[in-house]
Amino acid sequence: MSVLLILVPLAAVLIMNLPLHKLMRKLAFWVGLVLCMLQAVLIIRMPIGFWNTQPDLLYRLLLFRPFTDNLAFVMFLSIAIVGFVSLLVARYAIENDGSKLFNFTNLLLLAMAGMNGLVVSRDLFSLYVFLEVSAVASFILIAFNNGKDALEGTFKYLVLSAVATAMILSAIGLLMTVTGSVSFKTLSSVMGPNSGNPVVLLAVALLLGGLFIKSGLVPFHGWVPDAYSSAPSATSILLAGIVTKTTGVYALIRVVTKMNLLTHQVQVLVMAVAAVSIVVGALAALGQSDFKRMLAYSSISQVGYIILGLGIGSNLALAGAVFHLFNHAIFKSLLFVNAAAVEKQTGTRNMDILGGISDKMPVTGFTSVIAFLSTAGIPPLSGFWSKLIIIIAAWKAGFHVYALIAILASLLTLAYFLSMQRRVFFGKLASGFEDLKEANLWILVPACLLAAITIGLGLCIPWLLNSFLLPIRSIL
Amino acid sequence: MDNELIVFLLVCIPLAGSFLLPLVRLISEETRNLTALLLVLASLVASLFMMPVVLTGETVTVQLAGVNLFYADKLAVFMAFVSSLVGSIIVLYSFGYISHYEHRDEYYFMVVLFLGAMMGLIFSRNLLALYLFWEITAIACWRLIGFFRDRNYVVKADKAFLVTVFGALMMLLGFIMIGTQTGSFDIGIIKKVLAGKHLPNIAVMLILLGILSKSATVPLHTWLPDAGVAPSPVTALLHAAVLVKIGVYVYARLFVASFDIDEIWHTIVPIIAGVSALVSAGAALVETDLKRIIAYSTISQLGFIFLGLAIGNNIGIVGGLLYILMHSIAKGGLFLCAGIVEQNAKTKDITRLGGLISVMPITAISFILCAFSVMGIPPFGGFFGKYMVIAGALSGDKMFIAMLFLVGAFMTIIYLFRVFVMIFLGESKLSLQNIREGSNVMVFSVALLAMLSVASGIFIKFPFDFVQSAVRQMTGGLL
Amino acid sequence: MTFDFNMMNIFLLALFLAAGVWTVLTSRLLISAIGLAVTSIMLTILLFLMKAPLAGVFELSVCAGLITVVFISTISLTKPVEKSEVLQLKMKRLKRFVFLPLLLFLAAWVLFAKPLHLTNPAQVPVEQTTLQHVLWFARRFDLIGQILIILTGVFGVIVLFKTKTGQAEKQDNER
Amino acid sequence: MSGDMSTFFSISVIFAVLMVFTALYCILTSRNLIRILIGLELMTKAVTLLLAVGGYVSGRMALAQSFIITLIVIEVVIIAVAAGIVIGTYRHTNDLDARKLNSLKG
Repeated sequence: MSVLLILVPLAAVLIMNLPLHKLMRKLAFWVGLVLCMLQAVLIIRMPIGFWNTQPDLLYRLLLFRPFTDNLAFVMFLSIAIVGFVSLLVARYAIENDGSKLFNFTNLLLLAMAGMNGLVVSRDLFSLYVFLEVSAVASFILIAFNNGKDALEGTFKYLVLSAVATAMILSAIGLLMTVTGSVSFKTLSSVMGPNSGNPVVLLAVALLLGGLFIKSGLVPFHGWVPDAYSSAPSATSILLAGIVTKTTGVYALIRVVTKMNLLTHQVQVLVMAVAAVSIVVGALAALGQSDFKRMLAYSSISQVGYIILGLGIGSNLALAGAVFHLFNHAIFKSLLFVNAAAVEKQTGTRNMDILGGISDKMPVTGFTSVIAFLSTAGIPPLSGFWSKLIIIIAAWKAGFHVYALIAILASLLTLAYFLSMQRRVFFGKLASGFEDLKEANLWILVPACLLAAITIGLGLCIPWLLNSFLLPIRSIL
Repeated sequence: MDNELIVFLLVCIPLAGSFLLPLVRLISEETRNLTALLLVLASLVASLFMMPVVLTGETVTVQLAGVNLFYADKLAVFMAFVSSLVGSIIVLYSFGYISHYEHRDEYYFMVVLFLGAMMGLIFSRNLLALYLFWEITAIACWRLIGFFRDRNYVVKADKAFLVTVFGALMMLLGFIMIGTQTGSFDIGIIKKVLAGKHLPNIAVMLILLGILSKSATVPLHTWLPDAGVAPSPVTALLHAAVLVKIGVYVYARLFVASFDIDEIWHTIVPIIAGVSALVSAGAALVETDLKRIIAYSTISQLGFIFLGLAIGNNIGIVGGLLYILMHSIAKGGLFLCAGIVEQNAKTKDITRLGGLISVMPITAISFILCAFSVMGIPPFGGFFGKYMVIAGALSGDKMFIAMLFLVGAFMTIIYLFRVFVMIFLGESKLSLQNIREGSNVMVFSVALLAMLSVASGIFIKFPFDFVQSAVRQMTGGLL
Repeated sequence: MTFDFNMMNIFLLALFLAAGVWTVLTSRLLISAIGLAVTSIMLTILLFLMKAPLAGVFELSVCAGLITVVFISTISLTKPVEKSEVLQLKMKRLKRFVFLPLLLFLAAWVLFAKPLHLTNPAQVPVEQTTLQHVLWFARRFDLIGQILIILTGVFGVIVLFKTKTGQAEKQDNER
Repeated sequence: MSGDMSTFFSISVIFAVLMVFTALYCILTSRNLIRILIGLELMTKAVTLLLAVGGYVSGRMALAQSFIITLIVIEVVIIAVAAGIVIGTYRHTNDLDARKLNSLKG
């Protein structure tokens, strides 16, 4: 049934654009919200068997049997949650001009359909196709307001993304030469005997390189801060929370685990890139004065943790990586929601001007504390557990230096977030903000929702770990 | 009620209740204050309930989701009693002190959360749970130091947070080492797996880094004097009298009661403690800021506690534990007196104060009583603690270290007398007209602590017996 | 026969590359766009030779046709470069030619450092299906993706080409 | 599959790689945004060639053709969106110089 997650948004977009009635355009926002909620609720409520069965009619129509495992569940759920939040923030931040909100909703649904498709794809080429769908949708969403900075950020993203996809496609071409197929199944069985083949090596290098660019890891991270910070608030949430994670990180996890790519050299490469990302992202974040830019660098650093978990490759590490992926979607979205509220209410993102606004915006201030503590890995919030799992896994697998780096980088994370708190929320109220008001419900509801998820997950971890997270690898 | 439930509630009532406080505020200010006090008192009462239970030698383990989460023995109950006692008095005192400032909701929220986390930490049987509560105390501490929102204070709060988190992360790494080596984070299981072997030295070192940073021992002590000058003496008290005991307690729990460590640590830790005691006593001698002096004095006295616990024989451990109790009460009294002085005289520079005994006699007398206890003058409570510690060092044939601490004790006497003389006796440079005694609640709490200091010395038998049986249980290896 | 095929191919590949290099080196944008079209045509012929006629037709009509149109209209919508500027650009570009041989050398080195030939090429059985079958039955999932991306493209054009110059200028003035 | 196929493959890959480097050169040194897009197009051409060769050598031409067709569709959409972005930038700055696109830094 998981193919419905692609078809329903597609159908919704098509129906909404039929020239039926003016009302359709007004309803679009609510349709989008309901679809996001439906996805989240169904994913939580329905068992895995439900998603893997497919009515005969649907199969005859599609000739495609998507597969769904725990990892895909995590992704569907984060896509739904982040999409939901992003829509609410769009309602808040985009001026209430009917056609703009309508376009935003449509593009968001298309991006969601693209990401859902990416999650269920069974072969490398479908992966590429849906990767492009979500990427193109996100280009347009970044450039949504046609602002100068946004266009510039989009262009950089577009160029680097095009280079990345070119690399992925070349890898597909080369792998096809060797194996004649692009499905993960064939590729996984062929990788072993051919691992010394220079063509295969080149293909693997290109594939990893392309996905590194897409994930925004450090040597290839140039586009991340520009795109994140220049995008409209609602898009930043979508982009940082889920688009980069799906198109880059999820694809990387899927490709590496499905194709059994994790040879010793690949492992060394992946872990080195991850460690560098963790440290460089955190250090760069320390020096920022733009709120969103700092969050973008923080994102790079956190993606490093996920990739580190992937690189270690043990069951525990993968569980940690996937959990961190989900957590990151939650707390980074929450931080961007807060950034959106601050930007809209105060009119600036410059942290040097702001100060002490948590007195005037208590909910935003409180939720941002929750989010940053979770990011920095302070218990009992959910971010702590995922980092802990990754670090324990690193230590168990004998990567003591990496474990040390990961732990000490938490301190750096804490340092830049403390500086952010000091400059924006904590401290004395800066002059000029005496009449500041708390943002309205459109933004407080998602903020509280995300904060509740972060706290709740952190408290429920003993139950979650054995029943859900650890089986991830067994299905992969 | 069964004992598991009592222990569980002991931790969870303040921990969960703290989140309700901002909501209770909607009813009225007084309701919130009383609720906060009740939440902390609940812990105190529960730990009193537990006392007869553990005195019979029974231990209680609480399971949650298949994990041994909490564990209560004599040591834990003793610690819980001390912290919740001091904590209750702090909350009572806050009614008077904090009522003129903003962010009162956050204040009560954080104080109760802190005490709840402290209880959780004391009863943790799982290393990860221990780390979890450890960090919650750090969060609460961070918000409390930055309570006044001045840029300076917030920077100091950030500094304290970073230093303690650095230590905690190192400690976590040590826990992970132990956890991966033995396959569990449960203290009991680890102990079984280790079966009398030493912990790896690197793990001990990493955990010690955490403990030293939390207990503000040289060289990781710098955050404590800064936190001490930060706004409210109440928060400062919280840090000096309760927070720093966390490190000491974890040392006792892990390295005395549960695991064996290499013999060499029984020399290294006392030396660190001795250096810490002397250096900070020297700093206390030259400082002129009232609260900084008391903060440095805290660092110095913590050295005594560490010495007692680390010296490696029962006499020392009994002394260390006794001194935890005595120091909490007496140092609490000193800080609260400092708070009264600061709030009414509007300065904490001791060179500008003087002659206050004529306007605030009760505070002055309470101050000197508590100071006697810290100095270790018989028959005050502190004397027995210090005496046992040094006796422990002597019986362990550590003559040199014992001498070091005797010097430290002597310096304590000097700087505390200096403070007393400069504040309460002599001529004032301020006009004494406008300075009055603190509010009734505040003076009452101070007097209560002073009385407790005296009483704990006179009725030394009760805490002594309890501590002695606790030590027998710890070293007997019950867990 | 095979010899001829290979020679033909190599010749065409060389032309393909030459067209690409010309596209990059020419200083006028319009010619550059036409160069791109020529490159596309070369690729089309290559595709025909490799027995991929449908793909070739697509390449010819869409890439050589449609995309060139898009480029040319974009170029004409934006400012034409003036003569003097062209000259200046040419001089600057000449300086940067230093890198090109270096890059080419690097590329050649990468390629010949480890000869890229297939070690065990007889592994895969040749498939016997037609394009229609593959496109419509095996890859229907990709078709959904195509529908999605075309829809996205439509919205992109709606959003990006909306001529709200007034609004855009207003935003600029605010900066 | 014969040895000829193998040579053909090697030669094609060499040309494709050379093409990619040409395109990269174009992207790296160009100051004009449109020229950067042309560079991207050239890169896509090289990739198309690789896909075709992959299908040809492995005897899966039908599969490769369907890939190429999908690729071309995606390519057009991306170029259209990119053109929109370029024109939008031009509306703001009256210029297409990539070096002037530096308001985002840090």
